[in-house]
Amino acid sequence: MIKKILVANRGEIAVRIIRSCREMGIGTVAVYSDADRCALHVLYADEAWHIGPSPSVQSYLHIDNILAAARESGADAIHPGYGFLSENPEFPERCKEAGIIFIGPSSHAMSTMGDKIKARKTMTAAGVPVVPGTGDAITDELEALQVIREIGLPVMIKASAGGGGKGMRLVKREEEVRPGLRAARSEASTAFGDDAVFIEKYIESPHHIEFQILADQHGNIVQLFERECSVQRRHQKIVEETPSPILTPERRQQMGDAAVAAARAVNYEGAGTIEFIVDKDLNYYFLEMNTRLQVEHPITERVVGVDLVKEQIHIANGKPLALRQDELKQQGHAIECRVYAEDPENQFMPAPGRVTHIDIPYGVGVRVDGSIYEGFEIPLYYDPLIAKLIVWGKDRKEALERSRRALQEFKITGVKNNLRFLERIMHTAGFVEGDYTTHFIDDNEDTLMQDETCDEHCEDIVMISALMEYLRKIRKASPKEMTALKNNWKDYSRVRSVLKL
Amino acid sequence: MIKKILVANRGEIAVRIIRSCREMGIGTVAVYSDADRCALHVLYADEAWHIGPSPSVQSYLHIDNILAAARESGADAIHPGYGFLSENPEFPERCKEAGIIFIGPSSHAMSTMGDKIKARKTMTAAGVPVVPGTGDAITDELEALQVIREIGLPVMIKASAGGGGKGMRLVKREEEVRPGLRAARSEASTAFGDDAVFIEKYIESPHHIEFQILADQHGNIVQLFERECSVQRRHQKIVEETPSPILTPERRQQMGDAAVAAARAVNYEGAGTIEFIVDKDLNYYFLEMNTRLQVEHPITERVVGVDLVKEQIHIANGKPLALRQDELKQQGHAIECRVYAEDPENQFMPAPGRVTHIDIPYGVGVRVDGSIYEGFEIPLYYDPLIAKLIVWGKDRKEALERSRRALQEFKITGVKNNLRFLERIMHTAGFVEGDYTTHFIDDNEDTLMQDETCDEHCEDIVMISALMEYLRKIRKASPKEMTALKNNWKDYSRVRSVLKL
Amino acid sequence: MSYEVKLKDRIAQIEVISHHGNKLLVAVDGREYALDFVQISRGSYSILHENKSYNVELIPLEGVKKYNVNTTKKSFEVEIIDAESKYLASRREADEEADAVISSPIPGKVVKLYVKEGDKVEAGQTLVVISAMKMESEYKASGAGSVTAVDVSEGESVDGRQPIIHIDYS
Amino acid sequence: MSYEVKLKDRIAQIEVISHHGNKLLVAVDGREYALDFVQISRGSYSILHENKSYNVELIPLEGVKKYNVNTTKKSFEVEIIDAESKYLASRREADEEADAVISSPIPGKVVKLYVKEGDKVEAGQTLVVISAMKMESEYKASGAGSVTAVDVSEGESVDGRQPIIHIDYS
Repeated sequence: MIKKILVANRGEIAVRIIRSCREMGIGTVAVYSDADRCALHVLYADEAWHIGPSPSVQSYLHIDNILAAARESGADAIHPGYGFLSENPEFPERCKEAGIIFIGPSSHAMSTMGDKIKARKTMTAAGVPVVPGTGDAITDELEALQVIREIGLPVMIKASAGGGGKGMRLVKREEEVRPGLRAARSEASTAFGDDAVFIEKYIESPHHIEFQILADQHGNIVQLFERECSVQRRHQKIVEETPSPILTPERRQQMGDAAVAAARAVNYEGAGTIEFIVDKDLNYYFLEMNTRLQVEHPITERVVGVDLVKEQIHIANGKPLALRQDELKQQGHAIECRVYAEDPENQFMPAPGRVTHIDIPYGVGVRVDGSIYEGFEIPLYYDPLIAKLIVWGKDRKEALERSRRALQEFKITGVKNNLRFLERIMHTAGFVEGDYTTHFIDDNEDTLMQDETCDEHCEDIVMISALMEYLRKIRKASPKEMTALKNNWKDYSRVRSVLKL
Repeated sequence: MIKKILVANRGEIAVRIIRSCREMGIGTVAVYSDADRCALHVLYADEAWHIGPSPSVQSYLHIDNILAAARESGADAIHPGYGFLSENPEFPERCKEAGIIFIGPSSHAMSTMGDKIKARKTMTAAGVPVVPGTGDAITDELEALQVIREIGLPVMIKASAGGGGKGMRLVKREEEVRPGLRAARSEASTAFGDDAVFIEKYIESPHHIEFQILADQHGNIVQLFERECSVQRRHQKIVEETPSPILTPERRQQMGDAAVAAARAVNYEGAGTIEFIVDKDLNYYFLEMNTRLQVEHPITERVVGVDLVKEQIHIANGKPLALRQDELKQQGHAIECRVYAEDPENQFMPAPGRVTHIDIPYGVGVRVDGSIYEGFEIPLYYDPLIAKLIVWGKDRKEALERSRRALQEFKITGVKNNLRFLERIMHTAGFVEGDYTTHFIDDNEDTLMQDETCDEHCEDIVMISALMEYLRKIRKASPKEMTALKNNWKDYSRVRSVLKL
Repeated sequence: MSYEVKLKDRIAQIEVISHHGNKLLVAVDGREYALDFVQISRGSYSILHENKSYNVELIPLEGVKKYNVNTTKKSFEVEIIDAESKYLASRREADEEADAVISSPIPGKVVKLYVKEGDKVEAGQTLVVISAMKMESEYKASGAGSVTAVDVSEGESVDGRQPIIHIDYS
Repeated sequence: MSYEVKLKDRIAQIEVISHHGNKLLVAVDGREYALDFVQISRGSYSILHENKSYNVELIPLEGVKKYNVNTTKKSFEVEIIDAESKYLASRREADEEADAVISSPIPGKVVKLYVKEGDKVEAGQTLVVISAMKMESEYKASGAGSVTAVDVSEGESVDGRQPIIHIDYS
């Protein structure tokens, strides 16, 4: 049985994992880089071990340093969280060599699912629908044209060696096929020295819906229903909810079964997520599997009533799953809002800095997972996710109303953040009606970037407050001198000198 | 439909009510006494109206002032919360006269349940079991002796006009009957000028278990299961949980039915609680009905998945209950810990004062309802309840483990409080095993008052920290002078003068 | 005594008529406000105006004259205009015509520096790349000019608004 | 330089051997501690000792020498003993023999005052009733003596530890 866990991560997920360990009576080891000496996970864990300089490659991605900390601290297991090393197939292997339990799937499951072509083939073999298209990379133009004809327009042409949008072409009309194909291949050749391409059916109004699964070491697998993750900005999820407003019970059942089949196909072990792309007619296609805990796992926890981190630990301990598929149910509705330290008014630029004040929402149906505190300096080296608001309601309407209330209470000052942007999402018609696709943010840019209103006296009161604060400070700096002052020009020189005290 | 609600209360319950109003889009009016100008409910509400000086009788109990605030603010309904005017039958009457909706039961239901003799008769007529004993006050000694013989020992003799323990006698043995009766009557006569007494069977190892009910204006009544409230100190509840660790499904059903019958007997409307006293053989007896929201209502909200304040408002709006008895279920387990500003090391004396710092627990399964913030001065005029921690787990074990974790995270500094005392309750065998009665606190005084332990270096580190803080402050006061100091005696005079700056 | 306070493009004249305990009477451009005005904690106030409850938080931006003011719904930048501000504003205007300073709005790290002191630059030319929280941003010259100073070197961390490169566009 | 620090009945000699950045080397009664010692916010420190993470919060009780120290599990009262403390401690001892001050440990309101200056009191006699948060507490004389001063009147609010009645028990 695991007695001490090293959490190879930082931020809110490290704190969240430590919480569950503490509830189970398991010792906790935090690791930290130079920039994170005062991070919450360091303060919160039983132990804290330094693993290197601030850049991730020298610390949170540095397997040797992490294993050394595990050995020296006597941790018998490592939880990778999400991001960083969580999907690196080398990490579970290295843990195994070191005799330390890796809380997650096997290296084999990770690498199979991490390779797009392998994953696609494995899923097809397991009977899980994949997006129609070429399984292998195509280097021959005629073959490519034939595939496109078979799939039917629109299609997406992607460089085989690619990434980051380079060598990608969307082709909607017949006359664009040849020029599009040639442009994509030439771009791919220039960028990656390889002109092989994939061709895939393009889904026009897609939903991004994922299923949570849990699999033990004894072949038992359950699915814990879906999460609707279509509110995205530049492929970055912002708001997630469960249940999805578009799924029918029948389709949920089919997709859940497909998710279990997908996990079984790679002998999966632990918690994992199968991502599907779903079109407006509820056709669904396997997109990828995330072989780790997801950022948005708490909405599943709330609606299904399960602590997923504890389940991960039980599985790693070799225990058989205590959950039975026919006993699992979705109770009510949950919405997660991701709070980022970023500036929505300036192209969502990341905004590190010192948090001066936080008002956190409380009360019925509200959970906050975060990693900041008053006085904390958000480092500039890592992801700008600083907190997650998870709200539950007996139905979608109540969850939405409660999210609005909670967001209104939620205030973070000192660093720019997207709280007001999230609040506007909760008021935007498409979201309110549950009628949105992955294009939601782009489609509603005008509404979402609108400025808040303030009642007729609000601006005056704001100016009065600023003046009173100014006068208070001036008075405090030197009460005697100030009361004698008569005009602004005299003020000036005296105030300056006084404030330098 | 109600558009604006005045909350005739303060503290955590006022804030909690405002939260649900806000989620429903209903305007909120706070009222406040002199001492509460900076209280959280004033900051949090849309509007705030002053209703008098700090003592409750001149403000929160002052019906005229509260109705005036309701009229002037244009509130169309009043929520009384708990305590203060919430069980005063005059208040709903006065609201009615003023044309303002009172969110709660009728004056009739309140006064029936507020009168012990009337309540007892009404319950007996409705077939709800009551504690064996005299229904009416007895003034004749022979009659009293006969009643005692019928009920059987042990019995409790209570002054009819009494309260606060005066004129109360517990009689366990035959030879104590006559002297006990005489002493009780003489004490009652001296204290209240009335020697009439009640005689009741004394329940030796009692549990205090209550049932939550909701009743609409159309005769529909549902019960939302029980709350076990046996962890009490001087009749003050400290920890509550649901489900009760001792009830069987059959007994739960019977008591739930009795609770519904009790509510029906007074044509109850709104949210209410039927309190039962339960002995070790699960015999249950009606104790009293609280005709309002209870402090501990959130554990029911969590386990049943209902927002009770919203239900109260729907009922006041004349809506039929949307909840159906056969669809209501208890999901998992919830525990509430009441956080008081009091000093457990000094006879639990109330401890008002300024809150300097708060660490509030977050994460999976944790809800906090509170009324304090950093810098808030807890006034000395009101109840010392400052926060409630409500924790949910998939079963009792997880709820208990999570409560421990949350209490460990929970820190309030600046005012004495019972957080560590609550933490010790969560580790005390009787509570851990779910085997406790209302005598729990008394029976476990030694364990509960034990001092925490600290590991071998802990005390040294504490002393080092204090010294470093001292040195930092000295240095800050005057860096130049200090560095030149060589010995303690010189320190002394200089430090003093510097610190006076 | 009357003060000038600036919010966006508006400059209001605010006069504090009386202030006893919580009771504050002020006039904003002649419109009177009787407020119940209480400090809750440092930089945070509770204000009751005609029984409406406002919570206002003030974060000093520069010294004591410029604040970021947060209300429940919205944030504002407010400046108290006194003699010093007026002088600085006029100086700033005069300076801005000829001299420009490149700075990052947020703290970050200098990834790449393309210019050094004395370099001639053209409009649109990339001068420096700053990385912050896994995102890189390029900063370009807004016109033709010459680099008069470079305050940082590659690999160095910079604060938000810290001057990085000075350019003379004249 | 070495300091005397008192926790409960223990007085420890603490020597700060070196302190550079976070790295603090100290000896407590000769036992060395190499700590990673960082201030998190005012009065709050994160301390790593042999990789164990301690969070310590300090609330000043009186001036700069006496603190309430909270760790995750337990609270302590700690005092730095310097010359002034020593002097005051010796004075306190001398005073306590003959003179006693009645005070309430918590803030409250004087409900009833049973004595006035010059009154003779007996052991166990109730002197004053203080009410705080709906609870009333009686304060009694610990022996026979006479009231030398009464600092408050009925209905008045008192702070915690504020002297209320002075009694000469000699």
